[in-house]
Amino acid sequence: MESLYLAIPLASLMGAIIAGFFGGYIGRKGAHTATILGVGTSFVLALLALNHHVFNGAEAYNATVYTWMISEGMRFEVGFLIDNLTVMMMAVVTGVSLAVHVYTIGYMADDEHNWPNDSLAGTNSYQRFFSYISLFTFSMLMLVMSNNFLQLFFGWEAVGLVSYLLIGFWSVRPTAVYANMKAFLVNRVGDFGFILGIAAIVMYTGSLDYYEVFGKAGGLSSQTMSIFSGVEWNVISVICILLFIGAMGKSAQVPLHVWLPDSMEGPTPISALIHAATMVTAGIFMVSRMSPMFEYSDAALSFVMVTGAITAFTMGLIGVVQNDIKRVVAYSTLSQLGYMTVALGASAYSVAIFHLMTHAFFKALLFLAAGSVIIAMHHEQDMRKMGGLKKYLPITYWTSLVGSLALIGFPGTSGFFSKDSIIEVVHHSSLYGHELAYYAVLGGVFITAFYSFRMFFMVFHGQERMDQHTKEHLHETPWVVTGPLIALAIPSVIIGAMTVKTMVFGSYFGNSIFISESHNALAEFSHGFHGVWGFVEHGFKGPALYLAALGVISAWWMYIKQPGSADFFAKKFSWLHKLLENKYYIDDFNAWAFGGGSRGLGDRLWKVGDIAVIDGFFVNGSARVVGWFAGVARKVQTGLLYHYAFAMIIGVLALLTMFVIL
Amino acid sequence: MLSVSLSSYLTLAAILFAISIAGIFLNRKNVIVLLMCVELMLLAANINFIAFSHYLNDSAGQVFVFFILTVAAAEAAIGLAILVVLFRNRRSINVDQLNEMKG
Amino acid sequence: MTFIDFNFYLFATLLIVAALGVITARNPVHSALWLVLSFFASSALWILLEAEFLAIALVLVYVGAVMVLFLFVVMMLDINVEQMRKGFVRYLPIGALVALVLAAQMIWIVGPVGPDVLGDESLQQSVRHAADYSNTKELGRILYTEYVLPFEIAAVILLVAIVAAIALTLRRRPATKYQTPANQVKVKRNDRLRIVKMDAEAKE
Amino acid sequence: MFADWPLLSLTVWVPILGGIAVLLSGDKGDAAGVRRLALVIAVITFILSLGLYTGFNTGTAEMQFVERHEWISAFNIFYHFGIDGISMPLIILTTFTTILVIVAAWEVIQKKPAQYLAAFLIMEGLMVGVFAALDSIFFYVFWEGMLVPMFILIGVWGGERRVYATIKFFIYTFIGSVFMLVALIYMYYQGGSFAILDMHAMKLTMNEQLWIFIAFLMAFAVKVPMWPVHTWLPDAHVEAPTGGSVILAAIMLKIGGYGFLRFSLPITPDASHTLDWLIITMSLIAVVYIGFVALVQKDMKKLVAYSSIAHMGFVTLGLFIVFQIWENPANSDGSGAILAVEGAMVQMISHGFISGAMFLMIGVLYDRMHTRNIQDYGGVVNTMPIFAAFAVFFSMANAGLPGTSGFVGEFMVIIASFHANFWYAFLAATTLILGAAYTLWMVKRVFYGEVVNDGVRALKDLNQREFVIMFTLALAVLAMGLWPAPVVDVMHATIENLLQHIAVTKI
Amino acid sequence: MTLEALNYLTAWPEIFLLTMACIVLVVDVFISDDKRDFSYYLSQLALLGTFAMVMMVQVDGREVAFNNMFVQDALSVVLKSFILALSFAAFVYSRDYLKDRNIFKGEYYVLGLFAVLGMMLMVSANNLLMIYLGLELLSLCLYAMVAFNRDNGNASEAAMKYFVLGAIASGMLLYGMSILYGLSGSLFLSDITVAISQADDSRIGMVFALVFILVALAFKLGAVPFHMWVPDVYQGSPTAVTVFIGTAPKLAGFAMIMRLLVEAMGDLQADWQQMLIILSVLSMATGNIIAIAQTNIKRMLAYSTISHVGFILLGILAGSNEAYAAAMFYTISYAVMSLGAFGIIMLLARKGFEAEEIDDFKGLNQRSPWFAFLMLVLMLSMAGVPPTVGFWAKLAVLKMVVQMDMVWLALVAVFFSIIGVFYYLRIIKVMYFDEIADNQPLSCGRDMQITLSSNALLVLALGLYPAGLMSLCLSVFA
Repeated sequence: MESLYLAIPLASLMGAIIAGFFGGYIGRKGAHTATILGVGTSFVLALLALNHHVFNGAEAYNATVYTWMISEGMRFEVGFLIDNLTVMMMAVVTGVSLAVHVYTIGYMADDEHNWPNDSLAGTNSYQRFFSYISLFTFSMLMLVMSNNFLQLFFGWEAVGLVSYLLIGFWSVRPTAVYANMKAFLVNRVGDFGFILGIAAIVMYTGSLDYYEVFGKAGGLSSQTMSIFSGVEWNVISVICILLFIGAMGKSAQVPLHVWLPDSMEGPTPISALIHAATMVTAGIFMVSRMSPMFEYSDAALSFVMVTGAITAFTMGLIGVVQNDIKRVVAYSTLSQLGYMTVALGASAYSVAIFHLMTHAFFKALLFLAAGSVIIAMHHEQDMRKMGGLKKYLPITYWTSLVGSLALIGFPGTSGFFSKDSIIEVVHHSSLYGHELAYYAVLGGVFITAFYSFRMFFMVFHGQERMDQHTKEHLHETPWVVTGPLIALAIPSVIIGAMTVKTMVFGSYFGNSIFISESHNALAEFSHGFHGVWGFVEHGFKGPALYLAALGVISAWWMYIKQPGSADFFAKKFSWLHKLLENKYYIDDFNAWAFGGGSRGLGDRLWKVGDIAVIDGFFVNGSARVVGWFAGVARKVQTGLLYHYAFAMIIGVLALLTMFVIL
Repeated sequence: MLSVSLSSYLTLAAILFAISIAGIFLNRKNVIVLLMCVELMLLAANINFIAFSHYLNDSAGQVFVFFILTVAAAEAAIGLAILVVLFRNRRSINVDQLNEMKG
Repeated sequence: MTFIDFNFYLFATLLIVAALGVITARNPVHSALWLVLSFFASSALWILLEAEFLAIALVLVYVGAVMVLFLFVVMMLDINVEQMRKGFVRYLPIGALVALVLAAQMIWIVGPVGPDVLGDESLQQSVRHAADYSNTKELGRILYTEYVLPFEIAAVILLVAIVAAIALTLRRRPATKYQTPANQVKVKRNDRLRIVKMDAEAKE
Repeated sequence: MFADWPLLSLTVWVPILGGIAVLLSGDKGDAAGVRRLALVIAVITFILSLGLYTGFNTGTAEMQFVERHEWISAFNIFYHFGIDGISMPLIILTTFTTILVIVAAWEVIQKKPAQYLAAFLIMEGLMVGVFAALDSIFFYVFWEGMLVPMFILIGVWGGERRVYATIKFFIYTFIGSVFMLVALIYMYYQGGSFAILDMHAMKLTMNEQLWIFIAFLMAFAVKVPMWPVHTWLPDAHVEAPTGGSVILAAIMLKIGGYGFLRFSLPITPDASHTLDWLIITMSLIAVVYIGFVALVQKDMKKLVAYSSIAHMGFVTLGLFIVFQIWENPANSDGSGAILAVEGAMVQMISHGFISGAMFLMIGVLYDRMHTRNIQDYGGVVNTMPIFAAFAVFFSMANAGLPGTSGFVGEFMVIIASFHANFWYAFLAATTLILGAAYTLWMVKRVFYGEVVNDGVRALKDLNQREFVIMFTLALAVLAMGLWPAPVVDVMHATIENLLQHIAVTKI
Repeated sequence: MTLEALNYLTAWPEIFLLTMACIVLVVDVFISDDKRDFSYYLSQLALLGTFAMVMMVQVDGREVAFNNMFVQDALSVVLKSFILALSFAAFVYSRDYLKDRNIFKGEYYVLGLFAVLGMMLMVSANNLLMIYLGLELLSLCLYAMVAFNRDNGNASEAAMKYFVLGAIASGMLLYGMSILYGLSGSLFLSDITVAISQADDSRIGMVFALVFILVALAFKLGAVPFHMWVPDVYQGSPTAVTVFIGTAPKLAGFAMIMRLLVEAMGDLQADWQQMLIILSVLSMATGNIIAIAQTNIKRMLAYSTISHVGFILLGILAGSNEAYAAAMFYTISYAVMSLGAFGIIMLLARKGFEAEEIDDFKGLNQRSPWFAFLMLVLMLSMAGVPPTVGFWAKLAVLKMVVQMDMVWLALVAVFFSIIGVFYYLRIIKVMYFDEIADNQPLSCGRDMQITLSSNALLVLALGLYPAGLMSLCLSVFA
């Protein structure tokens, strides 16, 4: 199996290399063939691995690929840890990636229009794009397959890099290049915490290997460290919170969420691949992977849960006022990531992963559907200029509907199972902050339903608000676009029902996830589980379903029945509307405080510190003093004989006085 | 008054030396007077030598003075030659104006 | 006070006065003359110290040759006497102060007060030579034996002085016309005289 | 085949004599021939230096390839070469970089190419000498001698304010080093030998150590450069020709770090211990303060120069944090010290590649546009896509992206500094953000966006020569990032030995 | 007394030189201006011959001659050979210079040869009188040489200043010598040594004498505050004379210090050490600082000389045999460097153009890379940058200072040498970085090119392998 595991990421990497370095030679066809072959291979092999572990019940595989370096007896390695958690992630990553690859063929077909005429950067952009997404797949695989923190960090940053490249793919667009830098920097803030977390792990366990570290995690929970003098912190809490800060960056939790909406500047396949299905889930995955550590720290879990809750609720609210189709989906993603995080906080790692998986399908579906709409609309993304697209884009319409229903948790869809599980689990949690989380996720349900169907109605129903030219050219998108839509629609509906039993309540994750006895929310929830059908039934008893229905109806009322009412409410609650439209002013604050602040500080330090004080005062100043002194001292040399003689006499006198008289 | 001894001569020489020093400093106009002051200074040294020579009963001091006189004569010759050259170039031997080069 | 003491104080005073005259005289010619006086005074003092040869030499060489040279140059160069004293008064205080401090320090060391640097017995007593002692002979003896090398060098120094003085001051002016006696002597009649025969003018 | 050769001498003298040969072949004749000659010499030197690697025994901390001859017996000064795991990688870095620099100058330098190339070759030899010398005065000779070619390089082939910059460079470094000289002499009289290894073994009182340490600090801190004696670096870099900047950043700065390792720590361990707070503070200021300063630079070279200062802050941090690592009560087993020092070393080598690459990149642009102002650029990716790809790669490396060499050292030092104090690691780790911020912001302004002016529009992408340089460096950066073990392995024994040595007080 | 008793053979080189000088003097009178080269060659021959003879002198320890007036020892042999070599080079450099200015006259060489003789006598002096005479012989020649360009006002001004101040200095020297003579009862250095070692009451008198003698020594070397003549003389003299004054006489001055301070007054070391510290620090400070403000390169080099003298004094004041060797090493290497530097100035000068301003060096690298390189080496050497001999000189001296536990003094020294670096760098800057200002091609004879090149390369070669010269210096004091 070892070479098979190795082949999974390398197949993608090969594709990336071929398309990237030789894109010019092999042409578009060659590039997409190569990458799709590569990712396809990865996918197939990942499925084999899935089969091997899940169905054949193989032992977890933990081995080193190569030793990166050894220092101070500590091994820095690259290695794989393959267990049920991993294989599932691998399958999801490669699967979604494969779909996106195929979809990209259509989406990027006329990419040259996105570039200025004479731009050389546009010449092989198609191939480059394929290279990037394959590279991304590779990075993500390295991340999830890692058996140690070093490699985790590698993958962690590598996906950040590729995300940077992809968001800024259309590098001539100022917004895109702003967004990609922002994305990278915000991610770096997260990584900042992450690397400190790793450093703490190294210090307290002397190892980077997961198993070794996990083995010592219990011991760490009794140790304390002092960060601010006098205040003792629990080591494991510090480590977990630091690691989670990394997750906040990648998984876009408040306040490090700001990059995700902007990342929609990238081509849509990217939004689907990275910012819905894979990269953003890295944080979720990581926390799940680290469950043996998080479980020892209630403080960290509370922190996780509260962060998730805030994200889920507040980000959903912003989605309500967005008009850009992709941004709505993006905020929805943020909100859903919040849900997953809440689940993590409630120690329901399996639920989080479960939601991650279902979300991967339906969110990819929604993104691709949005992309399909965008293609059809000739890259128009403003929903206010759409409407009534149902009759032009039937396949997109139906698949979108499926996706939206899954998102809001329509009973029976995959979203339903995962989301309801989260709500239930939070309900059972007893951690500090669980009440807040519970109400946040419940409120989130209504909001989700509202903005999802607001989008749905605005796009597919109601008046046709597009211009004449666009309307004449409207038609369904080609099969490479719709194919993946359909392909994703099916699991969006059924995968939840299929897997909920094993993943959430079963022992699917086995040893890969560890839940402490004291965190029994999931266990309690499991007691009430009586099969899939019972779960659906149970759904009707909870408030969530009704909240969702209410949301859909509100959206219908406001955007179909009474199209003017939205504006009315916007005016009525203008402060709220404004707050939401400005995304709570967080971007503005960041731009002012961090962007402007650091530039201002840098400027001040440079001009005052370097130029004025160090250079001006000390360096040039002392040079000037010496020069001035030289100018003065040379005046002593008057050129007059009697002064010269006088100097000599004074010299004699001084020496006499000093050595003879005194 | 004290009776004359070696230190009387030495004191005299010292006074002479100091006077010549003052002369060098005070004379701001004429280079020739500077040369004369130098002669005075040499005279002071000569007095010392001869006084010591006498009190030591050793002729070496006198020999030294002999050579000093010789050298001083040569020195005067060269000094005056330079003075003449200087005067030809500058039309002046004013010490005050001898400051083309300075700083 | 012995005769010698009296003479010492007399000539010492004279010497100091003359020295002061040198540095204060308004006219360089006067300075030179004051200098001559101081040489005379010290020459007298040297005789008191039984350095007769040098005393004579001082007068002969210095007064006779060097000072004449000085005077010669002073007079050759046309010097504006009016300006001579400028600045003298202004700098007198500081000059006098420095000189006084210097003199005080020097006298403190070598003079009768202060540390006894001449403590050596042998230096306390003036040694008088016998009447037939010839200072000149004695000097001559060691000068040509013991001090032969310095003597040679002194000769070289004088040579250098000659060479230098000539090199610096001797100039051949291209515009000047010289007589060359040798040529003058060599001249034959034919070189200078041409006899031209002319016909007598026709009479009218 | 190299086993019996005096490899170190050859590595020092081949380039120096070669440089003289290049110089003598003159600027009047055939420029192409001169360039070829210089390249051949550089390559031969590189091959010779590879012999140092292949023949190196990683298992020992002893000096290897030792050559010791009487030189100035009156002063007890020896012609004494030898290398260990600290100096060997730096030597290879030097010889490697010189090749690149010579290639980079190929048709760019039209003004007196022979003098230019000769200066580099001579400098190469001198720098190798610095790393290889085991007699402190011998070391000093190389150390100072190195300034001269650099002084000339900046002054002759530099930019507008070259005179100010180069004199500042020279005097700054000179000030630092003369005090070191006095310290060396002092130690000679205490220990009777100028040999560095003898100095290591010498007993010194605390007071002596403090003074010696300060003298060394002045020399090495200027060279590194540490805040607040760093201001010569931006000026020197900005004005230097590309090759000069590359050598300056890639190698000369390392000499400061090397000096700390070779002199300060082992000779004055107790003073290093007592004053480590000072160095650590200065290093952290370098990381944070300079990070901010770099952010606002308008000149690309200045920006990279400042980023070099920040990166070198990691080196000094790593070197001097060991004492606090050992003493941190929370770090009971005292681990992390080796990691810190090795991290510093790795950071030095990696920075050699990356900063070299960054300066070469700027050189590529400068050769075409004759400006280094960021605002004169924009949308370069549209006209130079291949170049832009390299640029983004090296920028990422500069920002410490895992998988590039830039990551390794930073990672090690951050982890190690956590062993000393959380806040050290915290401040050091800000480079993750600041480093990315200033580098990427520059990339954004220079490379991305629409073509902003006709100058950019007329740009031609990399030619073959430039491509080869960039590619080689990229390979090196990547290789070291993906597999740093070969670099780290050679220094284990030496650094462990060093740390054992400095753990023992000398008083 | 017989001739043999004088042991005059020991002084063969001096006798030969004197003879040759007289021959040149006479021959020169009888040749016409266009054959003046003959005097030049004859003078050089004299120097070479003397050099060869000095080399042939077999010194086993110490040999005295002329009734103990004259001593030939290792110190004298080494210093004499360097004095001769330096003078030889100075003569080579000056020929074209003098010709261009129509002062190519035999007197220059005659005076030069006599000056060399004076120096050799100073070096070999074993008696206060000999020191005085040697010094005067040297000084008188130099006074005349400074004024040699008779039509130059600055030259005669410089000569006048030099003369007056020099006369004051020798007056002081004589005063000091007279006291010393009186207190020790003899003019012989060895007797004085004994007298001082036995002095008790009169010790303070000896120190009193020491002050006056030291002033004269300091004057001769140009140590602050007795340095005032140096800049004016260096600037005002024809460069051909500056190069002469700036080199060999330093060695003679060093010898004078060795003879007087070390040999004769070694027991007063505690006193003169303190005095020298003051002079040395003042010299280094004044020299280096004022040099920065100069625009005339000769004047700048004059101040640089003053600062170097500070360093030489550092070596002497350290007061051990090794330290004297270091000081001697410094003096010799300084003389060699300074010889080269003035040589380059003369190389640049031509008819009607003095190349005295620093700006005249602009763009020298473009005009002549080779000579620019040589000047670079010389300037670096003066600045004390390895691998040039200047560095080893500084190192040697600093070592000694540190050895006698005066680290602070070493720090002061290096501090001022940092300031010094600045103005040497300025020359390099002007040569290499500035645009060419004066486009005239450089022209000079092959002999000068070769001598100048080997002069500068010697600085470099000694920098690479100083051991030989160093052990030579050490052997002198061993």
